[in-house]
Amino acid sequence: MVSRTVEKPLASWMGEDRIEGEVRRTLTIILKSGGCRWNRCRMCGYRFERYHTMDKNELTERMLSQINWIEGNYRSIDYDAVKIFTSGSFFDQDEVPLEVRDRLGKLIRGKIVIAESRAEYIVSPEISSFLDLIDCGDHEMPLYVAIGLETTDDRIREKCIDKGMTFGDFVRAAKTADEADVGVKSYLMMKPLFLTEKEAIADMKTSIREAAPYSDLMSMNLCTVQKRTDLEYYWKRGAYRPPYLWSALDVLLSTDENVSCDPVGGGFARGPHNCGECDREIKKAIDAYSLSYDRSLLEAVFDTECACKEEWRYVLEHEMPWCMPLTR
Amino acid sequence: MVSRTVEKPLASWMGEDRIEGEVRRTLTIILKSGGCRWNRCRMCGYRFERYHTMDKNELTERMLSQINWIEGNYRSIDYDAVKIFTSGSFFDQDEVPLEVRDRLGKLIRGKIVIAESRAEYIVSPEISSFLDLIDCGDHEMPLYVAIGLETTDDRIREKCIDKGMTFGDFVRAAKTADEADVGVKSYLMMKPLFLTEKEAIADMKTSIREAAPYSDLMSMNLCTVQKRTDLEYYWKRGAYRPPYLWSALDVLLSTDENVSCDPVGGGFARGPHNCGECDREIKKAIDAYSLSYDRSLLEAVFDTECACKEEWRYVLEHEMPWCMPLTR
Amino acid sequence: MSRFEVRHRDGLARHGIYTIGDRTIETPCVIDPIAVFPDLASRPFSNIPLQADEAFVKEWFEKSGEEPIPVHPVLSEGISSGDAAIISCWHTALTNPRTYADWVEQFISTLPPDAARYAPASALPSNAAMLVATGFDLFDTIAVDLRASQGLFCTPEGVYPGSWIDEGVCSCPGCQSGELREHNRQALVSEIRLAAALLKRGELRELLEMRCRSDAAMVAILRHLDSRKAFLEGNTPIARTTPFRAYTAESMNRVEIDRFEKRVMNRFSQDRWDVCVLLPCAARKPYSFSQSHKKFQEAVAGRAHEVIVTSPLGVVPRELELIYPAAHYDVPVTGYWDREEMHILTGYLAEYLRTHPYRRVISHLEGGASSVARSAASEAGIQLEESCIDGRPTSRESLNQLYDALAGERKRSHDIISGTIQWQFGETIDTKGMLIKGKGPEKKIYRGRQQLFSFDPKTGLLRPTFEGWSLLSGCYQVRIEGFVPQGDILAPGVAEADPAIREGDEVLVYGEGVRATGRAMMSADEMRRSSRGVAVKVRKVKRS
Amino acid sequence: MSRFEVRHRDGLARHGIYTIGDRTIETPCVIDPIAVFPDLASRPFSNIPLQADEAFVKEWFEKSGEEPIPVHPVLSEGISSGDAAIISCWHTALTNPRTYADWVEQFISTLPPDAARYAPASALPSNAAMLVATGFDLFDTIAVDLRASQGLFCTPEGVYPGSWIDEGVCSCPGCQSGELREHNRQALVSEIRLAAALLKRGELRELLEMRCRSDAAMVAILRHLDSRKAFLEGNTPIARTTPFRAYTAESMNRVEIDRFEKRVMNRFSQDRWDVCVLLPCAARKPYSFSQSHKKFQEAVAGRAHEVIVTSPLGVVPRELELIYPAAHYDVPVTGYWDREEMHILTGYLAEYLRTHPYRRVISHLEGGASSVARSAASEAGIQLEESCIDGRPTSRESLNQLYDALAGERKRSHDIISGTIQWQFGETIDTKGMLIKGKGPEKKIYRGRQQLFSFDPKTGLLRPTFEGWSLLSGCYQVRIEGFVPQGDILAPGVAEADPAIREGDEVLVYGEGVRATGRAMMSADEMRRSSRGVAVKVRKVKRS
Repeated sequence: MVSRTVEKPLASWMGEDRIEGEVRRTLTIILKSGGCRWNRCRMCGYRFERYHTMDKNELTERMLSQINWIEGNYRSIDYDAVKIFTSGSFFDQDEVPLEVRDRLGKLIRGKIVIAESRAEYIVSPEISSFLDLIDCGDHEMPLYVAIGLETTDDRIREKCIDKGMTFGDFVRAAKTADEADVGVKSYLMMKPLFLTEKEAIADMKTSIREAAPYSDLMSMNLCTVQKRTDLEYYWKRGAYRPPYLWSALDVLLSTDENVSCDPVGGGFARGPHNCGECDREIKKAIDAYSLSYDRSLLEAVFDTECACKEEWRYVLEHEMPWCMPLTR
Repeated sequence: MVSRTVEKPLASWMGEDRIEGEVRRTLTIILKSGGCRWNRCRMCGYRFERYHTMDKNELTERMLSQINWIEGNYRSIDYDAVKIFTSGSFFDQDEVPLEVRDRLGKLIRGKIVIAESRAEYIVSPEISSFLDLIDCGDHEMPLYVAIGLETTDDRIREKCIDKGMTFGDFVRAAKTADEADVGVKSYLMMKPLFLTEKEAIADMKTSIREAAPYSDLMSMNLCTVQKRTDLEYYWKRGAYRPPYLWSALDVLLSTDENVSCDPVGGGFARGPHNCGECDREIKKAIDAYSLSYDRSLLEAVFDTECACKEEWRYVLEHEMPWCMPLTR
Repeated sequence: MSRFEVRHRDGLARHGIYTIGDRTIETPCVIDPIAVFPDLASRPFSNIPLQADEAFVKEWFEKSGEEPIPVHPVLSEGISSGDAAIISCWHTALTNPRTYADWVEQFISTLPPDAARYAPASALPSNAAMLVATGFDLFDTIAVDLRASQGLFCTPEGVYPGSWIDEGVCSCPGCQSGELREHNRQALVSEIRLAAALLKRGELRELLEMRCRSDAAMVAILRHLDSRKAFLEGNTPIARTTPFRAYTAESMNRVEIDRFEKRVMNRFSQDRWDVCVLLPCAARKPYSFSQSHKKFQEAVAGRAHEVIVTSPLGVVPRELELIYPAAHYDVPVTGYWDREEMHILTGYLAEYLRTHPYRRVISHLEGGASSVARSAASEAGIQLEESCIDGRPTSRESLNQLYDALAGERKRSHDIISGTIQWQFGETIDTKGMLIKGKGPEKKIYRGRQQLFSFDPKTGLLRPTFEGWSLLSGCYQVRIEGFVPQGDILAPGVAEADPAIREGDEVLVYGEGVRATGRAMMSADEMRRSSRGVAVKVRKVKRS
Repeated sequence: MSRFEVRHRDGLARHGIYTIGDRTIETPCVIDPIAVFPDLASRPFSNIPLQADEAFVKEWFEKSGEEPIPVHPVLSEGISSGDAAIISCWHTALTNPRTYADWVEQFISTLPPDAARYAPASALPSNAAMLVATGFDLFDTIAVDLRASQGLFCTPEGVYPGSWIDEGVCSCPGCQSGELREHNRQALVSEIRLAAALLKRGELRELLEMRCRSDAAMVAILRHLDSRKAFLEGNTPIARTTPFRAYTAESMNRVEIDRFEKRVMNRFSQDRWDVCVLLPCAARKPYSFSQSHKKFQEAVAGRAHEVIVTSPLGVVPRELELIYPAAHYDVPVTGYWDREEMHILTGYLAEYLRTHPYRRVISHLEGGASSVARSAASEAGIQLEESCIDGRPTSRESLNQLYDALAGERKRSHDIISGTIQWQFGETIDTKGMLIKGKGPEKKIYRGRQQLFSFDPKTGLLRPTFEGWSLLSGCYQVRIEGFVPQGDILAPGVAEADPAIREGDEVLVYGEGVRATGRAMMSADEMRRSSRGVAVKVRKVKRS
């Protein structure tokens, strides 16, 4: 056995999220795990942040060590909710050994928990037993499974993301969760590879509409370019551009659904960006909107003219699958 | 003494000239002489065709040998008139020893003789004695002295030609000739160095008008670029352009005087030329005019449009002393 | 269904007529893509980046039955003659010079030559010459309109702030009315017309060597392309009638030079000459019309093979001085030969001396050319004599030295007929009894009363008569099948063509019971792969 | 009487305001010469060719009391500040590159800098950039009108048949109405405006390197001028804020490069470093912002002096990587270094190694740069170590090799303050205790609480405070006389100026009871010879 070094999660931080109509103090944890079993999504850079070729015992040991670190570093009273990411599926026991899941469940019992998983691991005994572990009756909906639906368009999901999942798979998983009194958080992906800006916007609008019936929470990720991904390969060669922040505003303003959005990397070349002049203000507005769902915050920045808005309008109208991306 | 090689004149040929209203068969002789004593004219390339550093005896010997050659090569009955050039002054004894002059005079006795000389050598005993030598009473005017007046403008003659002579000198010489019953042939030079095309034309028109009263015959030379001259130095560097043939036509058509003109080198880069398309026809017309003084010959070609006539008109209007020559 | 017929070529560039429906478009040209190709409006979710790998392309590439037909670097089949091929997202190719060159070679080698090529969203006034020069025919205003939306002002020199519309740097209708988009479009259209006008004159390369300076990537593209000699050689006319302006460092790498020298090395032989004199070039072309060469020829007096050492061409034997580009090139002269230049020229001369052994080699050179000769002689292991003793090849002293150096050598004359035939056709024929007649530009070659060849005064190449062709052993021939030519030979009529044939080559056409002389209007490869256009411009037809 | 004030300079080129009577002309500009200078209509028989010798000129040259005042290569006195000098027949200068360069040097060195220069009958769209770049201010339409009379169509690329007016290559009002003369004039005016716009950006050189390709003589003029380093150096700004695009072979010869390297050789010293590592350049500037240089710096870990070997600059010590043009240049990258390039760079590096002795020199280079280092080391008689073992300087293996090679060497840091001061002012000061503060682009240098300098983020040069100036021993100073500056220092107020001062240099102004810091707007030579224009843009004034 290797030496018992202290293991830390890949990342963890305190933040705020709007859940069930209230802004909650949230602990976000990104666990280093055995890794996503699918592991093929074109934009996913977490593929490399996993334990490699390790037996189950050792994996368990290391992940428990991460849980210990969390216990030692965050006080339970400081947060109301926990978001768990594993760069894969929290409910895949090959990725997160049962012992680890249970240990974490016990630690965060009484909190609202949002746990990320691919749809195929949302099966009844797994989620129910975890729900039981954490539920102490304080919350109407103590557990949410967070599923990366990305889009409701199977063709886009397959070509542009290579997700290995259909909308049907998602619907089935959502029903499973619903039947187990577990909430569903859907993650949508704004502008994966191979879409024009306009196609990406249309896809998000449709996806929000179609996913809403199966979702208790919805969040839209704005695509960012992570290292060593297919996406980065294309981006470096000028064949991909992250979405405009104007587009994100457009999508969020187009629906009555409450869709949260954290514009990670906003304003940087690898993240969603406009021209660099207006990015900061828009990012701030989206952040604020995600805690309040106050549309006027978005409207205010959307109505502010910036030189680049003309460019964005041009791109919307003239970028075609055969001539894209028009900008960088 | 050097060996008695047979000496030939620099050149000699049979041709036709209009003299005293008739077309005469003319023998032209260019003698190699002691050389022009002035020897500074900027366009003169004959400066190098002379006997160098030779004593008078030898010069006499050689020149007599040339006269012999002429005697042996042309039959007296084949020509009516003789034009003598020495690249200098036939009446300068340093250049053409008296013995040579006398010998030639005897040979061509009875012909009309035109002999080239700078004005300062047109002095009474010299020309009278030569006249006596050749005159056998057949002709009203058996002898003409041909003087390179070039222009009647002293300033132009000095700056542009460096002739070392004034119009006054010419007038004096012409009077001397007149008093000796010797005719005067004036040579004018169309477009020496440093004149715009327009200035050159104006200069010729004035010169014809002003020289006519002192001239029995007038001839206009169109400037050509001879080797190893000042003129060639400037021409090679783009600072000189020979006159347009259009300009020659313009001058000849502008006067009622009968001015002969032999467009030597016409149509070549070093000679008077237009664009290359129309040169041949104009040269032919000028040649024919010089034998007939039939203005309609000139008018016909002057009225023929050629693409380059527009260029010529532009040059006339816009070439200035501070931006010339505009063309090559 | 559409049609495309190429009318003029200049390297990879072409001018042609593209016909679709009742539209006739003279290329190269800016089109409104949706108007010309309505199907382009309805190809949703069809993006395949140029950079995608084969597996992805195989899985996701969508064929189209409508024009324009999409192609991809890993999938350029499926295009027929007359189609318009759309090279999607070509604008993303411009930033990677090496792959740009790869892809251009790929597309031009595999697409039917008589398919039009549409580069969407790519053309700017500053890169249009490059796009045209690399074989594209159809363009759009997307890139310039985008710049207008970004407030940018496009010129052939680059992209500048939109405020330039008020600087008076342009007087197009857009600038007059202050409309940026209109200016940008106008600038693009004008530039493409300029490229078209120059390609028709055979001067597109010269434009390219200017225009590529707006972008380091374009300079690199030019250099990468120039290194693909075999590819370019097949697509470059054998001769042009216009000057060959070698005014930049990149001019040294033009394939015309490489081809000229390769033929000097591999095709040309020095006949029975065993004494060689290396002479400097002259500004005047052909060299022998210059004052200096008249002096050299007087001093040599036919007692040595005259070989000119020159930049950028390298080695020009006297027999070949009329041939393109030897009689056509022009270079800036400062007296300085740079080291890259000297290295390339040394390579040519050393190779020449290796492939053309002489008993004596005399260098009558100075300066850079003299250094080149010394290095080349040493590379080739040859003893070099030198006759230019004062650094001035035309000085009396040097000319005397040259004259004396050749004392006792036998007089001969340069066999320009044999040399030209070797260079042009790669064959050696017996020229005994042949005479060159005619003093003007139209020289003809006779044996007895029979005319065998005439010189094309503009290119220096020979035009064989049928009798001339009979002296050559079957090279540069085009076989036609199934018809008797009434006029020019069209590409579909060509059954077979000597692969050596390039645009501009003299060729002999033969078919059942008929022969014809003429000039190739396209390369053998293009004849083989084209279904439209004139393949051979026929001069004379003979039924047999 | 007229007035001329230069507003912007770019090398020999200027943008200025010429005022005569009630006319105000922004130069460079096309004028109607007779309208602006009526006296020109009445100077009969006054032609003196440019090529005339001194004796002739002395005898026949006619002075003029009216503008423009004629000048001649052998007689360029007699011009006062504010005059317009007419360089008669300048159009005949364009065909002889060497004398063109001679005369340009002659005129620019002798005419008052604040006299306008009129080049009559010379300007075409294709040579206007060259005329502007060689210091001419006033032009006319004579040459283009002449071309129109000849039926020729002028463009910036050359002169073409008049039929091009129908080819759509231009959309100016002249082309729209089919008037050739109007087109030619418009094309000229546009080109001059373009040259003016680019000279204001400091990008005229890049235009020139494109435009000279229309004529072999212009290429030769550029090369001849580039060889006159001392003349050009005095007339070239010390820095620009725009990119330095080295996209042609001629870029290698730009005087900015020569000056940068001369200062590296003669002014810069490597401090106490005795181990040197030669590193490759990076596309990103400054180099240390690039991924590769981050890796190099990690491997070197402060144990060697980092010196970058790059084309076209040659040698860039790490301390100077921010200075123009080190942080500004861009080149086409193909991986091929040509032999002329390598020769020039080898010369620079060998000279550097001779003037900057190290105990160890380690080459962490590959390809052309590596060859340069080997040749330079051998020229300088230096033992070269090599740490790039696999041809990839950023490979793990090579970086490890480099890391290991420096085992045991002492850590130091690069003294960017001292290096920059040496390069900029040619002096070495004690920088002990100085600290660079500020993370953004506006870095400042303090000693204790006292600010001594700030970096100009756009040029990499230092701006001294009064305290900073007090550390320098009197260099780069401008003495004024007879007044107390209220704003900027005008040229007539300058009594004395350090001859080393170039446009853009930081200078200390001093006079009776007053000192000021500022930036030179013209060279010392121009300050001395000018009567108009801002000599120093003042930043701070201090009465004492």
